[in-house]
Amino acid sequence: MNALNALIRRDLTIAYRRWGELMTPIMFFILMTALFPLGLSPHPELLREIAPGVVWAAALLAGLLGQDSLFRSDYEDGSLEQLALAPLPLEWQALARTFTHWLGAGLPLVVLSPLMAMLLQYPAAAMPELAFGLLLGTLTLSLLGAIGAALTVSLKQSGMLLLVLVLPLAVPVLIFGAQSAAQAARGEDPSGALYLLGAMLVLGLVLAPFAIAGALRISLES
Amino acid sequence: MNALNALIRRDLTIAYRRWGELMTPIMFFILMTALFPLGLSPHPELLREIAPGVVWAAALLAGLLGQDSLFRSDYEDGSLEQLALAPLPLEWQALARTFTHWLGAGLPLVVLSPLMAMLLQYPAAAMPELAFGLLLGTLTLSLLGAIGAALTVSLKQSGMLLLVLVLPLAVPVLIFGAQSAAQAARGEDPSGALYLLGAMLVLGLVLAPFAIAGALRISLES
Amino acid sequence: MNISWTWFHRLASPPYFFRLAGRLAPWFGWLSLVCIVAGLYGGLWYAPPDYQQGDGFRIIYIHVPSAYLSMMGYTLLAVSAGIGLVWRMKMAHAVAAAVAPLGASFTFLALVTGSLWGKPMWGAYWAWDARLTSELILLFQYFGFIALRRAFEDPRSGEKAAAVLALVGLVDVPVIHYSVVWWNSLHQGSTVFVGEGSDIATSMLVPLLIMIAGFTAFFAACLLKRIQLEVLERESGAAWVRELLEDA
Amino acid sequence: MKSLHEFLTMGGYAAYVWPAYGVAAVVLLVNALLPGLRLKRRLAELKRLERRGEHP
Amino acid sequence: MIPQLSAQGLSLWRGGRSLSRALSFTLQAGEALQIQGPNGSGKTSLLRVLAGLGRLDEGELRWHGEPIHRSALYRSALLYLGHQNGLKSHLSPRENYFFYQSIASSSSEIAAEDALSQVGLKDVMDRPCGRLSMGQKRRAGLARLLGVEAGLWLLDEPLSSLDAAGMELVSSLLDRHLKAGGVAVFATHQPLPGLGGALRTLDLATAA
Amino acid sequence: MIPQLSAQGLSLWRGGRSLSRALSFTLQAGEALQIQGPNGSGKTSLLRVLAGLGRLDEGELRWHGEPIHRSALYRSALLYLGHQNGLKSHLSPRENYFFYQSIASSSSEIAAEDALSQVGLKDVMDRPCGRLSMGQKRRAGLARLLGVEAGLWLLDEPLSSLDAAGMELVSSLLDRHLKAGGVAVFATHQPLPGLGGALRTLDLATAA
Ligand code: HEM
Ligand SMILES: Nc1ncnc2c1ncn2[C@@H]1O[C@H](COP(=O)(O)OP(=O)(O)OP(=O)(O)O)[C@@H](O)[C@H]1O
Ligand SMILES: Nc1ncnc2c1ncn2[C@@H]1O[C@H](COP(=O)(O)OP(=O)(O)OP(=O)(O)O)[C@@H](O)[C@H]1O
Ligand SMILES: [Mg+2]
Ligand SMILES: [Mg+2]
Repeated sequence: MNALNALIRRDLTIAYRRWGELMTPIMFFILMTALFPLGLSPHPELLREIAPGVVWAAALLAGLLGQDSLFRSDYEDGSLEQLALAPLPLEWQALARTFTHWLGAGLPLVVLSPLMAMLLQYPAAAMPELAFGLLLGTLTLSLLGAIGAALTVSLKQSGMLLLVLVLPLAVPVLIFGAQSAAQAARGEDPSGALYLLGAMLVLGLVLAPFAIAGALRISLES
Repeated sequence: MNALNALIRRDLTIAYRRWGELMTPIMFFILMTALFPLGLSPHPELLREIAPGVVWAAALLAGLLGQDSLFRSDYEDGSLEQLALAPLPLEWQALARTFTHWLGAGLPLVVLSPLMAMLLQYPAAAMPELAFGLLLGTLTLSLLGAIGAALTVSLKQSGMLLLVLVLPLAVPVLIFGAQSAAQAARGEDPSGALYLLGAMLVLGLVLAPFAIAGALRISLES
Repeated sequence: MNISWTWFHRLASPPYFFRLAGRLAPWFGWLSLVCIVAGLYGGLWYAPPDYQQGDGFRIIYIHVPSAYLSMMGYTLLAVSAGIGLVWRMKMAHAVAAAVAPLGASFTFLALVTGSLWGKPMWGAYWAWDARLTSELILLFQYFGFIALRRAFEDPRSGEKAAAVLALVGLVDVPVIHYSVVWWNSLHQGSTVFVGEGSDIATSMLVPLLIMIAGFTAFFAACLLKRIQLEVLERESGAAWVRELLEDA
Repeated sequence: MKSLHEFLTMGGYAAYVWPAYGVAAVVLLVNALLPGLRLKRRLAELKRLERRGEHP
Repeated sequence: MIPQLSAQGLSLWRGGRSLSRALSFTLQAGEALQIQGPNGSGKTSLLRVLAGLGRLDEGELRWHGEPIHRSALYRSALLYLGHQNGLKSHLSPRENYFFYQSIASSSSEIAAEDALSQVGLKDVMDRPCGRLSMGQKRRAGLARLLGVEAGLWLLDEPLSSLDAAGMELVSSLLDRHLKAGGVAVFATHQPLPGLGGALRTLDLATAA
Repeated sequence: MIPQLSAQGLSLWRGGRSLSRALSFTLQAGEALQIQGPNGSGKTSLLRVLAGLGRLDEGELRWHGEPIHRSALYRSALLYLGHQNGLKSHLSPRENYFFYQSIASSSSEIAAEDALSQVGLKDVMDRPCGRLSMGQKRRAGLARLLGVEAGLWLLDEPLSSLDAAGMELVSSLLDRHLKAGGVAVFATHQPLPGLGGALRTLDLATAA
């Protein structure tokens, strides 16, 4: 586990050194939410209607944004082959690093959702459900994004094809996520959609590490 | 001009060889616009109302997503310094390459927009205005994105800092773009907003090349 | 003409600028103190309540000065950064670096006071109104400038890159100012400085003008101090700094 | 001449006016004090280095 | 006795062309194998196969008699230094050294300061690797040879962009490693100055 | 007569440290300057400054008596080959060669086939550069020396990861260039085999 800690600490240090990484998700998220109201002529009730969609679009972006830099730089500077040779199984590494990336890109959305609720007139009463849904959803999206990143890291056409196949997997997450948020906003019970989100997360946690590790090995063999 | 042709042809060839990367922003655009009808099963008139904002926000983000890779690979494999030493002025190169990138990342969105707008119940009568507005807007956005890419190329930073730098500048484009689309949808005359979009594009065409070239020189010096 | 040029060059020399700033700062400081105290008295006590907004309008005496400074600040930042870029003037970069945090704080102030004002007037703390949004954007432009400067390992490259960004971002300032004209905005348009005299009572106007003067003086005082700091950071190790230390 | 009570309650707007002025006071104070302090500290630090004969 | 590393009839195909046909060699403790051959003759490919990174088309590799495929034992006995150094450009040489020590299966006792001053990076120890010079980066990569304990070294052009002193350093490190009973396979274009001991060479140009 | 390239009191600062103080040299037609020095002594930085890419803190550079700053004339007379080869990994050596010929101010008559077979890439001419071996990439980069006509060559470790034949090639190319009245500044750690002519050396270790 010492090795796992070292890996996580390394990624966090690098994220911190690239100064922007810390500030950007927050600014990005506010700007992102600002975009939609700017586009429309915003009456509060309209905003409240689209708020779920907006938040979840932002979640998708944050999940996928910067994901390709997740393994790309390691591939290019040769750290990836070193990590592949390390005794620590690649599956564990994949899980740990996806989580570290999520800490920087996904978690801020969850933490900031109250602020966003205020900006978009989203009913404060439904906040907990929204945040919880985001917690589940962003994690799943990060795992999916990591698979895509691992596939594209060596820029092989096969990987590209597969990436195009992976992206649509995000759709169900978006649908159910936005649905749960909308239901909560209308005062209905969102637990159904939330259960589905949770199921997808569990599925992702079980399967994604193997997919990621396998994809990385393929990329290295090229 | 022979040199300029060669440059454009080179970029197009590379883009074609790694077409998978081209797919990503398009996929994102489709996902994001499709999400709204799917995510919040709303009434048509609501959709019609938010359609302009959604399409424009999606186009904006999708356009900027791929931008940070515009000069990145050239910087890392050393082509950028060679290009900076070439007799062809860096300003011209910047303009040409931004345009080539737009062909891959912006144009498809313009072509796709009517389809996506249709999903959002956007009145078919107003499609030409929408597409034309997007044509002007995406070009301006590509120029802005190129400035951001040139500024951050030496930073090994994920696309996020780029977005945070560029989105504020992109907001006016978004506002007028969505305004024009909304006016067109309401059957009003959008020419005012469209003129402003055109003016911004001209401004961008005149000033951005210098900003990009300057930023690239600075990045090479660092 | 050449007189002004020599003056320009003297300004460009760090030691001269350092001493000048040190001498000027206190004056601006005291001036701002006097003006702000007077303005507070005039605004909070002397001026009568507004006929429709009641006492709520008194926020204007901090809102407008800070809002106007937020824009002036960015203009100053962009212009000095541009000078530093074109004429390779170290001092200009120092000025830009010094303005950024200051301007950001006043932008923040304009946003907070504005939204505190908005609740009673419009019934909401925040609305996605053109001016409000563009002011928010301005705050992010300040952040972007600072973030980009720090992102570079080599500070010299960082300040150049940030200068390019600042120049490009200058377009937002007119957008903010004319936003109330271009869009049908919640926010009221130019009420203070309209062409033929202003349309608000002098008893309200005079304190506002005093407050604007006070805030500006305050801005100048802080700016000079921050510039001194920046210069010291850059020039530490230079001969004149040693002399300075001997004297002090 | 209005009463102190009116002044404090701001005709019912106290909940908005006073916080606004409070925030303003904080921002101004921070801006006024911070640079001076940093300047002093930096000068002192440089002095120390100077005494030790190191030239940063 | 069984050799430490033994290769039987290795064949590699890359890009539809055969790189090496039916290579065989064995290495006993303290022996080193230098792979020679012109550019593009397959040195890197072969080393990557030995490291378990590349695709082996035919043949068999054994470590202490055990097949190496997916063998954790082999991975933990192995240190591979490729054309790339595997340094994070945002981390300092010291931090990179620490990291590789802490993920290694068995790390040496040597502290970062000592290791890095041994490889001549004493005064850039805490500068981000991205700003180091080419040779300094290489040296930072070589520091791993001190920080990690491994029985088998696989070095791909360890001398690239090193100055004379750097080359001396590498060969002395190799010498020490072999004296301690280690095994090494490496590819260089320049001869390693004064590397005595049991050095054997494999020339891919003739072997292919 | 005025020298082709003249440097007066060049001083470079990088990362707060002084790399070279008050360097001066002049090069006449047909002369080559070899920059020597240990790793991290500032060879690359100096070459980048000569190419107009790096920041020159003090001093003056003149080409045929004209200051080089932002001079299009100088840029068009210049060929710079850095640590990186400037190859697009998705394009083949042939395509990269074509590209650099077509953006050069004056390109030679040599066709891609001839140039690439001269540098020994005859049978990988149409393979994406990303798939080439380290040395093959370097050779593809060196092909530009044949494709572009430039009076001044700036080469940063042209020999890196080249085999013996490759080193021969580089020195013969340099020799030809100098014989034809060209000027060259280059940095290597290995001596260039049999490069006669007017070769002068500048040692940064002593100069600094
Ligand atoms: C978050 C909310 C607000 C923001 C961000 C904001 C921003 C600004 C800005 C940037 C200016 C300067 C415009 C210029 O100098 O061109 C301004 C001026 C002004 N604001 Fe606001 N404001 C807000 C809310 C309000 C509210 C609620 C009121 C009153 C109902 C108000 C009244 C004024 C007035 C009277 C001026 C001076 C107009 C002039 O003469 O130019 N503001 N505000
Ligand atoms: N941008 C930079 N910021 C800080 N330090 C730098 C920068 N660029 C170079 N240096 C430092 O300057 C020194 C010289 O670097 P340079 O690459 O010129 O050396 P070199 O002679 O080329 O070494 P090598 O033989 O290894 O290529 C190194 O110590 C390096 O750390
Ligand atoms: N993934 C690949 N696809 C196609 N061809 C490849 C691939 N990898 C290597 N090759 C080819 O295999 C040959 C050997 O490559 P390798 O890198 O092993 O050579 P090398 O001996 O290391 O050369 P150098 O001395 O230049 O490093 C080269 O001709 C290269 O083009
Ligand atoms: Mg090799
Ligand atoms: Mg070098």
